[in-house]
Amino acid sequence: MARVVVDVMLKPEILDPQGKAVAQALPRLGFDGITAVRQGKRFELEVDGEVTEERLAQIRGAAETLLSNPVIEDFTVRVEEA
Amino acid sequence: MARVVVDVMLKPEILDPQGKAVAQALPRLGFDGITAVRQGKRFELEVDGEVTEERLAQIRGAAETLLSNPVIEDFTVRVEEA
Amino acid sequence: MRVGVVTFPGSLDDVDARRAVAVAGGEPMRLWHADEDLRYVDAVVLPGGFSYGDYLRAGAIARFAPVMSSVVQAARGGTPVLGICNGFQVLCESHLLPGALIRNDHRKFVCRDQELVIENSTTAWTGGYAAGQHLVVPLKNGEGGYVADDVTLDRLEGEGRVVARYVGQNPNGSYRSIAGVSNERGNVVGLMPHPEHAVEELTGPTTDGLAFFTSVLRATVDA
Amino acid sequence: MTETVKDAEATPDVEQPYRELGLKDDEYARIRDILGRRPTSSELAMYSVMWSEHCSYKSSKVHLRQFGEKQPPTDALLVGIGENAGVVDIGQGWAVTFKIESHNHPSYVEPYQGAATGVGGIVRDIMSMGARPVAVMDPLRFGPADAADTRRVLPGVVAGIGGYGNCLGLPNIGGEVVFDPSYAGNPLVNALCVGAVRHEDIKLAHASGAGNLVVLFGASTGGDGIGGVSVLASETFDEHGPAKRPSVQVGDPFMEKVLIECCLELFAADLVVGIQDLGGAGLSCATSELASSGDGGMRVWLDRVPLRDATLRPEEILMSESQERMCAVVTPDRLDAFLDICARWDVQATVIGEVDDSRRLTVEWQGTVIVDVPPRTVAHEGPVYERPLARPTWQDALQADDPSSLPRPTTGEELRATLLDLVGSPNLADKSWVTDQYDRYVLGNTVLAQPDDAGVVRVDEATHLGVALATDGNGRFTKLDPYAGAQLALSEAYRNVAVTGARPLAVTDCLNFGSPEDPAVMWQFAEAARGLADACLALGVPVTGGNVSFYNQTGDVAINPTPVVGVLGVLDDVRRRIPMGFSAEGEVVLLLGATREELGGSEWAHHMHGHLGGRPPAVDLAAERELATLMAALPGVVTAAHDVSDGGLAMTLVEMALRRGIGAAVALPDDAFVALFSESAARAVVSVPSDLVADVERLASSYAVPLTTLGTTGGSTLAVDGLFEIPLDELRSAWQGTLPALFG
Ligand SMILES: Nc1ncnc2c1ncn2[C@@H]1O[C@H](COP(=O)(O)OP(=O)(O)O)[C@@H](O)[C@H]1O
Ligand SMILES: [Mg+2]
Repeated sequence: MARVVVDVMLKPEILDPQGKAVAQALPRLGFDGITAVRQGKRFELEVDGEVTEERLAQIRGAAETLLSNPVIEDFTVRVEEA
Repeated sequence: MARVVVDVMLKPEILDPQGKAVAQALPRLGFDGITAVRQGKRFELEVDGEVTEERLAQIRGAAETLLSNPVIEDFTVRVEEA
Repeated sequence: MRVGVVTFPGSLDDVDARRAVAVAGGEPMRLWHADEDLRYVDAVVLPGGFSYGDYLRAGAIARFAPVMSSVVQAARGGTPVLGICNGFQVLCESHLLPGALIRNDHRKFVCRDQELVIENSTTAWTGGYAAGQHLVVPLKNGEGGYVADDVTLDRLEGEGRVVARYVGQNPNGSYRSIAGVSNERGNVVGLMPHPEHAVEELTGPTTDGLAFFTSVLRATVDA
Repeated sequence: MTETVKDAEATPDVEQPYRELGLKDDEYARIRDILGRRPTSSELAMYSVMWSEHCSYKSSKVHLRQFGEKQPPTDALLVGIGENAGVVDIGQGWAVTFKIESHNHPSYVEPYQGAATGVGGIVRDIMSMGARPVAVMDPLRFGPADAADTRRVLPGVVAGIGGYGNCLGLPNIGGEVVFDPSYAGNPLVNALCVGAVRHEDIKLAHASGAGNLVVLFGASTGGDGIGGVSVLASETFDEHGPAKRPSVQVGDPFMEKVLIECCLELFAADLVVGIQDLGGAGLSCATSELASSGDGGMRVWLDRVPLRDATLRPEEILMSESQERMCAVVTPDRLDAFLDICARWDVQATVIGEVDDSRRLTVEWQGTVIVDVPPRTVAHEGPVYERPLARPTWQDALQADDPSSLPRPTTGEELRATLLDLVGSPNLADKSWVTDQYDRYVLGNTVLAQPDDAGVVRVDEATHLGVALATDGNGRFTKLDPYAGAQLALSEAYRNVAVTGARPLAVTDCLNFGSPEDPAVMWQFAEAARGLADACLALGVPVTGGNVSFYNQTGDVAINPTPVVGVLGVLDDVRRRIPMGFSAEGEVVLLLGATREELGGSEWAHHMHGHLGGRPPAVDLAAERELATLMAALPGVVTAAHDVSDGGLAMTLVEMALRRGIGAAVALPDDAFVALFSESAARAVVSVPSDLVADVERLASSYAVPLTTLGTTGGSTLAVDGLFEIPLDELRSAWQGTLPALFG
């Protein structure tokens, strides 16, 4: 069993209302010094058996078609140590 | 400028409808070998200046009170290399 | 009888909640999120909507509004507080009520006329109903799945703090079909469905929701 | 370096990328002519977006003029075509403003955000009239229900409309969901908003009074959607999908909700002289239109515009279509009060310019002048084309191919099976899968919404004054006969409003067509516009505004021409509205109107035979008008009324019975098939307590409306005498099962 993590974030040029809401709330709660916040999605995929290159390529395919929307989002895929 | 990443995931015992939906969709799209999926949130915080221990403690505080709901979620905080 | 209705940025059903209070015979008062002043109200409604867009988690940001510190204090002192939908989410985030509300299990927003059963008719907001009474009121939410750990759920059931339950198909994946819960004292109630949309024959599916508002008027008179 | 007017004067021969920006050679020459020099890059950006088809209506203008020329005599119109939205007097000092717009192409590229920002845009249009938005509607059209791309597009569009509209707190009170192969690769996402305003509070987009300030408020300006709407809307998709995937606008409904409340407080405190929303063409449009409609000129300091992305160039700032922004003209002595209200709502507001009497629009950037133009030439004096028209070569053959030779069900068993099949067909099936994702209760004034014929909202709680709205369109009818098809769309929307007991008052329309450069499409457009204008005159309902969407096609194949028509009516007392469902047993069921054998373009021919040919049902505007007049006399007499349209009488009866689970037994004239499935216009079914039947008969004959007694309500089946009987449960599961099975 291994875990693959896919992080999906809005492209930098795309408006991120969620991150904006958090960024505006932080100073109100007394948390200063944070200049910007982006909010994205994190997927944890449990993989049966070994994470081969082939499997990773498959997961990249899934990240591109299902987990992210390439029109507005970028993603990264990485294997996480158990 | 440094970046701190806060990952927030639903606790394992809480139903994750979004993760479940992804897990069910994957095989339909021909992606096999993934046994479970959890979907959470990823926050990227841009920090002004250096990430001191104090600042990190502050961010942990924000993660605990604002960015996550401890009743249903766990979080991790880490500094990301630029 | 003055019932305060809080408006957060993004509150939507505040107008309806005020109307429901008026239809029930009470005096609705506007409360503003940025004021700590509760204007000597006898009860508080946190209305439905999408406070701060609900972008982070429903209710997560509203919980920190200045008005909420006064609401929490008043609630602890026994003032009746009803959180409807987004208001329920705010109450959970504020830890006035246990548990949390998550994304509907089918991942879609749902708006429908929902059948409920009132399980506890002794709270400040349900005194006008009979235990076991069935109602139909609108339900509309995207994050309405009530969740809590088993210990909490068992305790809620054991203490009679499940105020209302969904009848028939569970509309949002709420654990044990829970539609509403109360605090121990019964003055704070959180409810996912919208009784304020069922107070007029003309605009609601029924008038079954009215008794929530008449109940609290009676409860505060009796108190 | 940013190009200044001086630079442009000094370098007259620089090659400019006007073609890439969509300008034709002669259009570019005209700009040079207007300015007496070549444009700066910022001027070129402004002219190119403002002269695009989307913003300038250059191909449609000559046809749209008819809506004004043939406008019926009316005293209901307070503000007519040309403003952000028309305003209609509904009495008692109240007015309503309503408008429909398309967001077709963006919704194909990114269904959720495309549809969401479509709702956001039309809501801001309504706000810019000074009105409080009170409801939205969403006429939608998709490719075949079972096509893979429809499964991609439809759920996203629906979630986007719900996600944005629900978050704004605007009840969704109606719309349409239509499937047809012609929309594969080019869905139609139209959105309508209606707002209410007191007469004295109506606002206009005029910048007047030299020295007044121009305030930009709402969201920051970003790089998303630059050229989005305007360039996209003029783009044709080929069969491989969008030709390019331009950056998509992401909506922030929370920002818009706060902006609505903020605007309403500004209006209430009387702090704005003029106001304009920012939609397609962003600041280029807002500044040039405000200045052009005002009595002077305007000076803009573009570098004061708050940016989300500091790297944006002035050309981009002028073209950005970032959402959730408004522009107001404010007198200097009211500025502080204006800014205070914005601060209370946490809305960023910045003075970006001032009104002057120069009759020019000048834009400055870091102390230099980068735009210096006569504003009218940008906003109102764009190119106008008389595009060539040609009746398609296939039109005659299409009309000749009528459905008379299609095999028809004859026995009771066959008719029963046909009915069940149609009830579950995607176009006629229950739309709850869609409408359950929309909040129809918020604001507490919704009197009727889905599945009723029209949405009805209460405008004034004290007097029970309210409005009814319906939208309709039929691309198949319009393909068979564009003139008649547009009239049938109007007839149906008008009838849907009338059957609630409301008095139809005014019209908005969204004309969805293929490429205006195709003479066949242009002919369809011209015919439809002429048909609509003629019918509005005949029915006495003026067009108050609308929208044209061209280039709806995949490759060379245009969509079915689809004029979508919205009709607004008034109910002096919404408590007297007539709902659509049978509400009591033992009532008499009557059919109003005449049935002919009219199956061309029908749902039966489409669903059962995949056939499109022949002629659409005959238009009978006099009969529509008489039916509406009769309906207005029926509140308090009939207990239910439902119009007859798609799927014919059969579908009307099924919907009336399923609404509250009260069945009916009816007897039909000789040709039961025609009686059940013909789609003749100007018809409705009503249900009447038996002691009031004579009243209805008397009224019907006085208005010359044909009346047929069909049977009585009651029981748990729909029974057609001597032919078949279907349990309501069976009808219900056929009706409800289809969309969930397709979309989950
Ligand atoms: N996309 C939609 N959004 C909101 N309501 C819709 C939508 N599609 C259909 N409806 C509603 O469902 C009902 C049935 O639609 P339809 O059969 O098209 O009505 P009609 O034939 O009377 O025009 C109507 O109340 C209509 O407003
Ligand atoms: Mg209808």
